[in-house]
Amino acid sequence: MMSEEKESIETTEKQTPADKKPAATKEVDLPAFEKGIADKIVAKFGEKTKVAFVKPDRVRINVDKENVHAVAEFIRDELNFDHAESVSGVDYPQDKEIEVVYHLGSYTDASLARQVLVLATRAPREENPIPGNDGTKLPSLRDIFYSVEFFEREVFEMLGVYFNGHPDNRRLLLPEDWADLPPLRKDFAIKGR
Amino acid sequence: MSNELIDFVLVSVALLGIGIYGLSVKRNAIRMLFAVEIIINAANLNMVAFGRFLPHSGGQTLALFSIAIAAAEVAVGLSLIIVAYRMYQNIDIADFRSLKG
Amino acid sequence: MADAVFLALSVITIGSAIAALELRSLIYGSIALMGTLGGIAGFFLLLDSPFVAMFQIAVYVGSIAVLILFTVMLVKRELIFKKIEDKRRKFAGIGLMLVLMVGLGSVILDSGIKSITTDEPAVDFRDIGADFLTYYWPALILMALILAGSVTGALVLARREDVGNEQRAN
Amino acid sequence: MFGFAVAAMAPALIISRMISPRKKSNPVKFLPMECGQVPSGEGRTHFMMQYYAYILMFVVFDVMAIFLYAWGSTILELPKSATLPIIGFLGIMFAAMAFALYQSGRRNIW
Amino acid sequence: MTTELPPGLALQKVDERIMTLNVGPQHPGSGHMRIIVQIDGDYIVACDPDPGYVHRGEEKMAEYRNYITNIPHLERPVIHDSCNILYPYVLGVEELLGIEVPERAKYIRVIASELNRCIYTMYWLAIYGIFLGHSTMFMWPAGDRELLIDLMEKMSGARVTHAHFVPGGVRNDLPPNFEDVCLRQVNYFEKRIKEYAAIFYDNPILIARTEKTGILSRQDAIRLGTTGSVLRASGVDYDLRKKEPYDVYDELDFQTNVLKEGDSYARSKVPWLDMMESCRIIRNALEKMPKSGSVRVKLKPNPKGGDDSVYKRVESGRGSLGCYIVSDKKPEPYRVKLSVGSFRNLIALPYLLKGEKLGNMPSVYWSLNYWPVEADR
Amino acid sequence: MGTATGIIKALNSGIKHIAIKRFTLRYPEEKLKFVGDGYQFDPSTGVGIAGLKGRHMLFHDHCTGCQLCSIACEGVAEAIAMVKVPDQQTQNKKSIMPQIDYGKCVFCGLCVDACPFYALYMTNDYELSSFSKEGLIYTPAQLAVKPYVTQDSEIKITDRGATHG
Amino acid sequence: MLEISSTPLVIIAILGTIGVILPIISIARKETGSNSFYAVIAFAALIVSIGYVAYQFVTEHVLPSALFSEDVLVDDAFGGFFAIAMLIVAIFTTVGSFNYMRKQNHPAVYYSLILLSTIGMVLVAYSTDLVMLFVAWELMSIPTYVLAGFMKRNPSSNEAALKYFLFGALSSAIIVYGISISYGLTGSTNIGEVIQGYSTLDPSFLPLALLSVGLFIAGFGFKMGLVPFHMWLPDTYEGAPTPITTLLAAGTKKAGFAAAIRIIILGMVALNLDWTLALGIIAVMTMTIGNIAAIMQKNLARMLAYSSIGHAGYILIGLAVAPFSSMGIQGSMYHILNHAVMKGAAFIAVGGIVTTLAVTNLDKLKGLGRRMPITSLGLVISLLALAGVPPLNGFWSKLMLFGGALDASSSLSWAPWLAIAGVLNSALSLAYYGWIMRKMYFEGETEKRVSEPKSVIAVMIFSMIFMVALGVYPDPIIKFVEMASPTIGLGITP
Amino acid sequence: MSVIAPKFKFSEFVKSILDNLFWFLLIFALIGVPLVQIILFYVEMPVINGELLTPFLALTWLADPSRTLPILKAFMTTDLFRIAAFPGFGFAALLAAGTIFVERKMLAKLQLRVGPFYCGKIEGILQLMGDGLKLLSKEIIIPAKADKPIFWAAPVIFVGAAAAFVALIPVAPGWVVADVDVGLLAVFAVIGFFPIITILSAWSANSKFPFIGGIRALHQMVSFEIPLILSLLGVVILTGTLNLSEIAASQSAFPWIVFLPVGAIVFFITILAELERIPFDLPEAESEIVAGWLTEFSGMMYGLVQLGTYLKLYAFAALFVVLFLGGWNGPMIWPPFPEEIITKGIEAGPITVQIPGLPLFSQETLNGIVWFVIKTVGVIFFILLPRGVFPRIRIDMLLSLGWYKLIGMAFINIFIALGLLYAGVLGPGGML
Repeated sequence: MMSEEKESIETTEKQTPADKKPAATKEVDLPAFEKGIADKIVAKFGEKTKVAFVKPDRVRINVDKENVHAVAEFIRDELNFDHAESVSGVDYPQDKEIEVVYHLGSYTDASLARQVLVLATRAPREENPIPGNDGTKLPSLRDIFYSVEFFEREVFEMLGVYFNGHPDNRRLLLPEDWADLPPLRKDFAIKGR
Repeated sequence: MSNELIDFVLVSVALLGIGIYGLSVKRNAIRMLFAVEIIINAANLNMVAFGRFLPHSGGQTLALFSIAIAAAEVAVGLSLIIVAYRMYQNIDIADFRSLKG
Repeated sequence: MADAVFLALSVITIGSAIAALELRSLIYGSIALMGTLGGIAGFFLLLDSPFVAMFQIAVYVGSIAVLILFTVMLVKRELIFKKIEDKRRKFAGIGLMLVLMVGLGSVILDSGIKSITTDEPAVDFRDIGADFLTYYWPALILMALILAGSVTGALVLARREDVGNEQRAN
Repeated sequence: MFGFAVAAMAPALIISRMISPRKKSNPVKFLPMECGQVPSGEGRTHFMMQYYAYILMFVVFDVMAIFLYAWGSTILELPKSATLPIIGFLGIMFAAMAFALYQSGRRNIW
Repeated sequence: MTTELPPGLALQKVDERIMTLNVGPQHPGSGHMRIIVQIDGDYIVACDPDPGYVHRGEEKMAEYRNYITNIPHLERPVIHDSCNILYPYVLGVEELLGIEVPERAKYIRVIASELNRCIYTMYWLAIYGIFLGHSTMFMWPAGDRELLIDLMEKMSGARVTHAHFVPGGVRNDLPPNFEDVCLRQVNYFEKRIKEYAAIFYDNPILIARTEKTGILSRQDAIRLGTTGSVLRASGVDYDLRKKEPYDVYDELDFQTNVLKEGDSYARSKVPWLDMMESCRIIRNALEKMPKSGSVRVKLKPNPKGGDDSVYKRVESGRGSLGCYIVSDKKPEPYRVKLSVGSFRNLIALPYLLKGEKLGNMPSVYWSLNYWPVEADR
Repeated sequence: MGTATGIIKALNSGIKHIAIKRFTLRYPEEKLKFVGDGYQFDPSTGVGIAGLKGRHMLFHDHCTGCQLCSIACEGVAEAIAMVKVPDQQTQNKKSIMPQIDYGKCVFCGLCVDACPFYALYMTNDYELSSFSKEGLIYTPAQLAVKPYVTQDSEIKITDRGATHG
Repeated sequence: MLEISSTPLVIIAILGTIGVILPIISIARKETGSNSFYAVIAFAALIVSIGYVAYQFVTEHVLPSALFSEDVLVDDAFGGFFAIAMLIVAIFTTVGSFNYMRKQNHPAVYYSLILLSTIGMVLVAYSTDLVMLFVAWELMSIPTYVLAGFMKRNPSSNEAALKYFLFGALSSAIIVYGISISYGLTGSTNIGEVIQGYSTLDPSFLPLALLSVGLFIAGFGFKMGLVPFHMWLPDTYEGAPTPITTLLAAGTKKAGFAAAIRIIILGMVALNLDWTLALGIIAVMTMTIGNIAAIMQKNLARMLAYSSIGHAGYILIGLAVAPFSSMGIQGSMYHILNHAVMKGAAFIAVGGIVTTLAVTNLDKLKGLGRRMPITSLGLVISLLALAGVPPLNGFWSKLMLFGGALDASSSLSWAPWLAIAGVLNSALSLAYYGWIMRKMYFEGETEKRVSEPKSVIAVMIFSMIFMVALGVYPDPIIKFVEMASPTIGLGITP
Repeated sequence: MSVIAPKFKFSEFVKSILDNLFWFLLIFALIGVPLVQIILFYVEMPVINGELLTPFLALTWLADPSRTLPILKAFMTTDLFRIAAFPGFGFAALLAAGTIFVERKMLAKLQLRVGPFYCGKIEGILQLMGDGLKLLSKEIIIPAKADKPIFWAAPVIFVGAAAAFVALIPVAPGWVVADVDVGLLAVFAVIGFFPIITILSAWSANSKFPFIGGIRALHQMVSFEIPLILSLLGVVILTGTLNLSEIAASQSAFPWIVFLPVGAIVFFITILAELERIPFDLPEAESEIVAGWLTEFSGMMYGLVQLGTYLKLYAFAALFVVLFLGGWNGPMIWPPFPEEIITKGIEAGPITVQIPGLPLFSQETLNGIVWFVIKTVGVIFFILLPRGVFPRIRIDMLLSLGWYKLIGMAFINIFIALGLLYAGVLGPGGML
């Protein structure tokens, strides 16, 4: 498990178009069921998606932001993932991108109960963010997975990623008069650290 | 009885006068209702006073009827006022202008 | 002549009756109205009719005044304070009141009831109940019909028919 | 009794007012309770509960209930036939009450 | 921010009849949050939960501390359930660092986790009682909870913030004689919570008050992504301890409690049933636990993770608790994200409260098994 | 179950509990008994020894002034500062020892875990409150004192309930 | 002692039962039932009641008029007469509402309230006790407050109801005050004993007695629409739903006259010198102001309201001369019956016009005669009858009224002036009635005929037959009136 | 320097005490003594031993303690004593205070707690006094836009109304403050005041939560008044009187609860609702509307409202006792004493022991009082018990309960009473 893990690490920084597909090269060792899930997506979307890793119970798909909506719809309708466990945003200042990771799970399909499908997408990052009014935008998945509603609000306020089509893009946790940078960006420094 | 009938009747007349004044001057529906209540009370007072001095039980009976009827009347009247308030957002009779006159 | 209790009661009653009509705030007006009603109940007690007095308090103060108070509270706050009204009309009203009071008062003082007192015992309240059920029993039935009709009508009036379309602008 | 109680209890308030601290320093302290927020809107608004009907009903049925006492306290002295009007009275009131309870029970119309 | 408001959640246009109430943050019935409630008479027409009053930026803080020193502050969001909230983090770090945990440590973790679940649930139940105006139901769980707190104190040395789980096992071995004391107190505890039935769960007034209020249908529960007792009360049999067993849960004998109704009553009953199940698990684990052995793998002083990301989840008192850790070969994690059950269940609140009576607000709100501090993180 | 029986059952349960034993701990008079002397850590095996995580106790003769406890605390509470001490130990040439601010300490015990020389233990003394902030800062000399705590109360479970005694 | 089969009790039993049960039926039907169901029940109840009254008349169970009893109610011919008039009005209202209430909510409550109000109106005429009269009076009034405001969406209905309520409450308060004084003076509330009490009144109490008469006149005058107390009337008649206006104009108003005849004319006959003049002056003022104001109106309902005020004046003539001429009070009662039918028919016609064409403005009535022929015919005939055009029944009653006035001239020097004023006013009223007819028949281009509501047609036909037939052959009804009218002797003087 | 209060100085403490003492003495001398004289002058003192008791004589007990007993006896027959002390305010307030203490202790026992423990050494018996002093010394905060006159007056009037209610309760034969002929109606009249006070105080605070609470309180009290009134009709039918003393006296053989259990149950439930006690404490439902109509009250205003509430509780419990449990009727607790013991006390050797109360009251009265208090405490216990056992119910459930079930049951009770009467079981000429 550990050796497999090391090789299947696909750090997001290295993910350039010319990069290899590590999941495809090591498919012999991969868990079959999870591989099947990844394959279904690849078969449907082909080059638009990249399978980042396939581990026991975890499959990660990287999609660019134009296709994330369609992929998510496919995942819900065809693969029976019905809710989002978590939505997390990760800031990559060196790539000038912000990654948004959806962890999707399923309640209805008993065979998928252990599975978490990780759907990652990236939005461009602005140096001087004006949350909501700059280029850091992504399509919202709320119409597909209803449960992302509050998570996307949180990502919006914590990282400044505006979700197009989200009906309620308001602050959630931060105070109403918060005027600083979105706090989970790497350039928002904690005082004294 | 240490009091005389005339005292009660005079108080009752004073209340009647106040009620008439209120009805003729005020244009707020609830205040007009107050005035009506005051007149009814004046009448009740009269009634019970006469009944006491006759003495006869009819006065008290009529007072009871009149109080009960006033309750029914107020229930209806306040419903009307609430309907009016819902419609006009106002309870001032002088501001109701849908009927001329 | 009247005694102190009577005088106090009449001052309370008449004063609060005037206050009920003249106080700027409708809430205070309602409270003053309660004062009037309570004062009348006090008169009833003076007149040895405790049943009517208690009925008056229980029904008038206990329920009618509550209903009035509640309705006043339903009305918007700025409307609780009345508009300044026509001065001429007010004076005319006061004039009418004075004429009425003086006229009626003189009529009454002129008449023969000026010095009626009684030493007979008061009517027992049980006689009222007996009256209700023997002599006045059709009136009692009609009373029930009145109450039935009024509660039916009041509920039908006060309920909302169609929530969406209710707020109709003038 | 009422008067005595008022006379006895009003000093408590006055004494309390006299000996208690009074600091006007913080205006927030005198704001109405709004769970730590600055109050929004009016405290006394046009606020109608869905149960207004019960108050209307109370006004009418309170009268009924106390009318019954005029009968109940004299029933021992009256002939049995005197109960008949009360039965009619109650019958009518029951019918009215049935209708009123039906109307007031429908919460969505109030 | 934006003016566009969603159809389902938007606060309606305020008209004459509607009063806006701030329930919270300083309100006996809100916890550390604010619920903006708009009421029409006695009925709630719209509700907007406003958490964030105890937001402490745990996720941001975690980016500045190494894998070990993250432990004490990551357990702060739910101090009553501090073992459970550390659990996925610890599991994730173990996977990142590639550590295999000793068998005895796994059992100790399970016991501590179940004890913590009961402690949390008792606290939750106490507040549920006081929200319903049942002061006895506040006092009894708050008192009986002491039994388990004492156990946890014996085990870890602290009453609430145990900081007991570390990557590679637990901090210390069980004290001597712990098994006997634990068994005795857990048995008594189980007897106590069974007595709650007469006064609380079978109380006709309580049933009348909470039954058929705030009904969350099975479809909605799945669609809204609710979790934990909320999900199980709506008829979805999904318990991570069964579905994705971590540590030694697959070797233990227990069952999950699923109710069909999806109303407040069912949501309040599932945690109670779960507590009895927890007692069973604890007894079972005490039986099967290796009597001796190592409980902690010795770590390097400042361990560094690989270039990887893991997502681990456990079943906490409030449902699935996921931890997403991104590591970038530094001693500090690059990003830690806690996906907590409270936050996921909060989304159901506006749906459940819409059209409810104001009197149902506390019961429905608290039956969501919501812990404001955890949701804020 | 009918409503009436339910109500009677609830009332009965309530009345029954009036007579049940209560295990309220009358705190200043009674104190709960804990395991051992306090939390300790054995660096050789890497496993702690169970005990209450109360106030620390510093063994001056073991402390080397290595600052590991202070570093461990850095990410947690920043409660430990290294201060000069007058008396010099053989192994502690720098003469610095931890001074703990209990206004900040969260009693996680990571400093104890970090100490490789058995110098820092935790004791079962938890009554640390003071009227001033300064009173909460424990110098190395104060930390060296072993507290005397009487803790004798234990939960007893009987048929009529649980009591402390 | 009241017999259980006496007319008022039977009417209470029938109408009260139906009136109370109707809302219950509506609960049982979840308030989804149609209007017609309840209307038919109410109609049947009213028909049964009127049948019972007629049966009592036919079988001569009815006591002679104005016989006062020891009880609160008396089953006499006077009451029976009014009962028939009121029940006819109630039937008109019910039938007229059949169409009007089609789309409205709560038909059951509507009809139930009509029935309750009818009980009140009938019982006012039957009661021989002031308390009973007051209670019946309130039973008559309170449902009509609700009914006037029944169209909750309609602001004018609500405004009408509110004004009506306030003045109605005032009138009842004043009546209670009057009752209290007369009770205090005579020591009883039974009218029979009141009469005795007044006839043996100490002269020093006379001012108070007059005060009570004045209060009674004011109190009843509010309902009757006499002139100083008429200000609410046009507004209410215009704003209230038209069938309810029928009930108000033709029903409660006449109940006011019944009460006035019972209390003022009969009860206080001992004081007649003092109130006849007052009534005479009020009569002239009422008819004059009513008719003059009616000319200026643009709205049909409002015009009819003022005309109704005018007619109250005519009726009051008979009351004013009642102690001196038996023809006066007979004329009054005759006119009351006639006016109930005429005005009822006119308002029902207006209601039909409102529901079908949604107009009440006079200018928009052009060509109505061709659009709604039967309704217009009925309206025209009733208007002509109201004006007192000879072959119709209105003529005879007015003739009796004016005749009574002339008849009383031997005792009252000013009585002929009443007759003169009445004739002049009738001529005046013919002017505006004629104007309406001209609008309806001689103006406007030909338009298509619209379908008229069947219920309105039924009322129209019935009332046309009534008016024309009794106009041509008035004998039976005059006999009936003579039988029903109380005899107050010319000889009774204080 | 003390550890407990660092700023504390003993000299200042003594100085402040002396200051207070001085002012107290001065004010008492200037105002208090004349006030006492005036009160004594207006209170009509009866004749003792053939001489009229004057204010001067009334004050002689200061000089001659042996005169105390006759003066006390004389004073006890005055109206002021009745109002202020025995059947009236003092007695009721004492019982109310006891109720508060019992409630706290009992609830604590039920909830496996200890309750008040330290204040007063013995099971926290002085806790109440401490709380009272605390409330007295707390700052009274009035919201900025409150309607001040109503807001100030409401607590006082609340206590006054509760006291007026207490005045109607007969404690022992002849011991009642206001012996009204229509006492039961007077009770209804007094009860009718509470909703008004509540809604007015709620309205005057100009805050949302009190307003909602006040409206709820209004609905609740109003809805339960009708079942309350109707449930007592059965008793009135069977006794034919409205006088509370007569009703109590009529139960010398058996209490009415034997024959009218339905009415008693209905009345008990309505008591709970009228008192706003759990499970019907909706007006103060803290988890929904903070503290309901009491939200804005602070300091002694809150204390007064609490006092009024518990006075009301006592009054309702006593009413229940009077109407359904036979009032003061009960078997003699101890055998009748010989006359000399009553007047002179027990001579035990050299010491003479007076039995407290005996010289002042007759033995029947004492017996009645004891029974009355026992019964009242029992009823109070059952009023307090639901607080520990039931959760709060919802306002719509409450209204349905009141309007559907309780009114129905009250009518059933009336018909039971009628049936008993007409079947000849009870009433004049009945079997019992």
